[in-house]
Amino acid sequence: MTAALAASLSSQGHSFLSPTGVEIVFVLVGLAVLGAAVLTVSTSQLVHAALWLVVALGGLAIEYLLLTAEFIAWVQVLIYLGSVVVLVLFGLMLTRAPIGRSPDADSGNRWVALGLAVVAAGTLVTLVVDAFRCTWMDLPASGSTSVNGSTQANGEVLFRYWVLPFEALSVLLLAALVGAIVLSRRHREEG
Amino acid sequence: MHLAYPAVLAALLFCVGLYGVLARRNAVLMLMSVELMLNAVNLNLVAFDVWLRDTLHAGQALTLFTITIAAAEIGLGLAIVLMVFRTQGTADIDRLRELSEPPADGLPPGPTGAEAGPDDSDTASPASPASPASLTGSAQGKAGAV
Amino acid sequence: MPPLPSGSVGPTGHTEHTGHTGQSHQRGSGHSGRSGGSGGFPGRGLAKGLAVTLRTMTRRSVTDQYPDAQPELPPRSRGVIALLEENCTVCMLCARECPDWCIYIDSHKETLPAAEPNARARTRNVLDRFAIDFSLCMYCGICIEVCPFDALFWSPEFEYAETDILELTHEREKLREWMWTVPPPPALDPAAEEPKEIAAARKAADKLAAADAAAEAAAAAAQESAGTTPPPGGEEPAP
Amino acid sequence: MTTALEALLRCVAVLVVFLTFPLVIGQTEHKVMAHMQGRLGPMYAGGFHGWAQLVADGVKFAQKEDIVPAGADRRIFQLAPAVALLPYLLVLIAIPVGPGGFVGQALDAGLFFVLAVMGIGVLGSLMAGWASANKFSLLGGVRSAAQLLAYELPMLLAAASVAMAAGTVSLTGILGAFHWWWVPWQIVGGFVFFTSGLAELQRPPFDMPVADSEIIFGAYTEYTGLRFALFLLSEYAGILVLCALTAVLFLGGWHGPLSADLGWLWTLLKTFALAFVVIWLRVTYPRLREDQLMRFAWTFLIPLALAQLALTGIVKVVIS
Repeated sequence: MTAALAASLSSQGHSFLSPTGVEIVFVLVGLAVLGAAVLTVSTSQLVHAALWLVVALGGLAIEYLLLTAEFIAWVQVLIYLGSVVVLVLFGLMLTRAPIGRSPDADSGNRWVALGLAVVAAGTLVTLVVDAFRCTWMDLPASGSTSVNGSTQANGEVLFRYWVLPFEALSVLLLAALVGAIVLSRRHREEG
Repeated sequence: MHLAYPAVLAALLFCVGLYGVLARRNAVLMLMSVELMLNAVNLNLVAFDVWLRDTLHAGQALTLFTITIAAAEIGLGLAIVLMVFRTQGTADIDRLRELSEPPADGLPPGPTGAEAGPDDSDTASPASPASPASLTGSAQGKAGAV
Repeated sequence: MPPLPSGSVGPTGHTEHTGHTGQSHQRGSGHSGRSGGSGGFPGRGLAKGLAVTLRTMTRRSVTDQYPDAQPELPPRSRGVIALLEENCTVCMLCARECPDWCIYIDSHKETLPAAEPNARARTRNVLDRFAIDFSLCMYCGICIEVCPFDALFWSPEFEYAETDILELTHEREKLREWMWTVPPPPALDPAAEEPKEIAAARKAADKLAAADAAAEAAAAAAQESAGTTPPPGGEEPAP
Repeated sequence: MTTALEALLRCVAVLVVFLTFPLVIGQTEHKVMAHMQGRLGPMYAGGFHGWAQLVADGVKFAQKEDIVPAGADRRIFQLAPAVALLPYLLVLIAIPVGPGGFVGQALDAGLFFVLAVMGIGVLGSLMAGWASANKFSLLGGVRSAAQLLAYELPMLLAAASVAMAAGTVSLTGILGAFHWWWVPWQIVGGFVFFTSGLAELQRPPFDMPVADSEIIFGAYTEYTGLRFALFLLSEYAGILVLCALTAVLFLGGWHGPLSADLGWLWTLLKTFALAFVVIWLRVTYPRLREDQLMRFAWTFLIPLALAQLALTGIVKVVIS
């Protein structure tokens, strides 16, 4: 299978069998991300799951860097690692996550879920490989300021063409803020 | 770089998240799985943006939006989970059944009602020492009113 | 304690702080940092606190580098209790008054041969052991107060730490050695009244002198009146 | 080859700075704090005014037994100090010291990078607090998480104000665009940034997460020996990073007389002056109560930061 794939691709300029350095790093980090993600959803120690999530999200930030989306990568670190995971850990601690295994982390339908996930993964991967196996993307040389993932490029595009969604997003954030405050306030008055 | 690498990684990551959402019972863990799925989408968006060399950077802009929405989602989600935990004493999705429909044959659900599924009653009653009896009483009352 | 100006400023700064947080607590406003102080611009109390610490930093510190520099102790420091053995009569008052019973005294009686052929032989207490357990002593000084013969003194010596608690029971040799560190009694205040002992002695001397003078005058008068024998009251009674 | 060598050299330089400057700040804290309280501070270690006190402390910490509580989550407990310490090392790489490439690694999104990575440090105290299996530690961890989330916002807003004024998020770019009148213009933002940075570092008077009178030492209660020393080191490295960042963003970094030759000296001078202020505040002010702390962030610092942002925008529009 792999040999046939390689043969079919050898006519192209870029073979899967002679990967570039970026590709090797990407695959290695990708494996780490995937492993961390699997541990996130499978470990029965709640806080460990959150910490594996940190590894997975941090690895994804590295993947973004490899894809020359520098700005996105730092936003990922800032929002996900700095805030979302801290919030999740906060939530886990407030819901009294125990040290050690909690046997009821997984529900009874985990085998169904596993089957579904495997089927979905098989379908998606087949589809994606079939569709994009010959597609090559040129990564711009990193370091130059005009690469497409730089802060400047993102800022210009964001505030020139995407202003309306941006503003809508700010309204959404405000709504979320108000919602969170209301949710926690009402409880305090009751109890 | 071959587009297949990020695309496959994103697909696998999405499926891992999918498994997590379906298989987890703790609400916070479910939220974490949702984050994984969102991140898979983000990775796809970034990769395709780089591939297409979009002059509008739609992919990256959308990724920013997704990240923002994810932050809002986790904030609200955790607020809800915490409130549920405070009122019900658990963050276990399977036990939060107060609003579930009464069984199909129209009988009022009681503690002896096996119609709700054998594993609900035996997970709910012994494993929820924090939830007082009045809670189940109110649940019955609500279900009866419905 | 040397006069420390910061010591006088510090408490005011501190009280202002506490008053200030109390104020913010009353109002329920959280800007405890900013609004506050007693009048003036907002944050005046905060600035004052900063000024106090900065001023203190520029002053010389008051720390004595103790093992290098010996501390200057006040004249009545209660360091350790010294024993002037020669004055001790083994009356046991100190041991009896000691609240925590940390004074150990052993003695035996000794018979002195009669000084005169007709007199009786006298007995006298001889001190065998005088020890103070400083692991028990609480430095109340009652033993020194009650000693009727001035055998116990406060010594300012304080470096007698030991590595074993049992070694803190010091025997009379050690207590006698500490006697050398006892400072002379401090000079009296110029305006103070005379010490009781001196006043009593002076009164006695004055009386004696007066009696002498009276006797002399009487003798002279008697001589003048040709009486040859002195009056029987001429012998001065002891006061 | 030469570029690799140069990169290695820069990394080593950053590492050396990371390992020595926090000690300098720590020793300064010993002495300044002592003198502000009318004491002398350490006088013996090393001979001259106790200059080697922290080295001696390090030796002492290294000799101590490394204890992990029986009920603790071993792996996470042991990992936490590294997680707390490493972000500051990474941040130091991106801080420009002098003009002309006197920086570990000039990043395009330097400001973003610095703020993002600094936010990770709190994961260390969260992990430590949870894994210690101790209620005081857990309370300390939860408190530090709440404090970080509350103070991250004003800090980011204040930094955004500077980025807006300079029109770039690159730290070297911000310094390149700096003019002296930025200092009065951004002074409120600087105050907000510095104050919330102090709160993120859990320095007094914002040290509720380690309030010894209530929760012993917060998340670090169970730590001993070298791991505890790493937490301490991360606190002082945090002071260094915060002061250097404030100097770069709000006080003009290397700008000053003779900045072409002595730019690095100016940066260091400003950094250490700010570090002195950190110590000064610690000595002067009592600890805030937990609710005061939160209210201070949400009702005072954030509006202030927003006002600074508005002011920056207005001035920017007027002068362009």
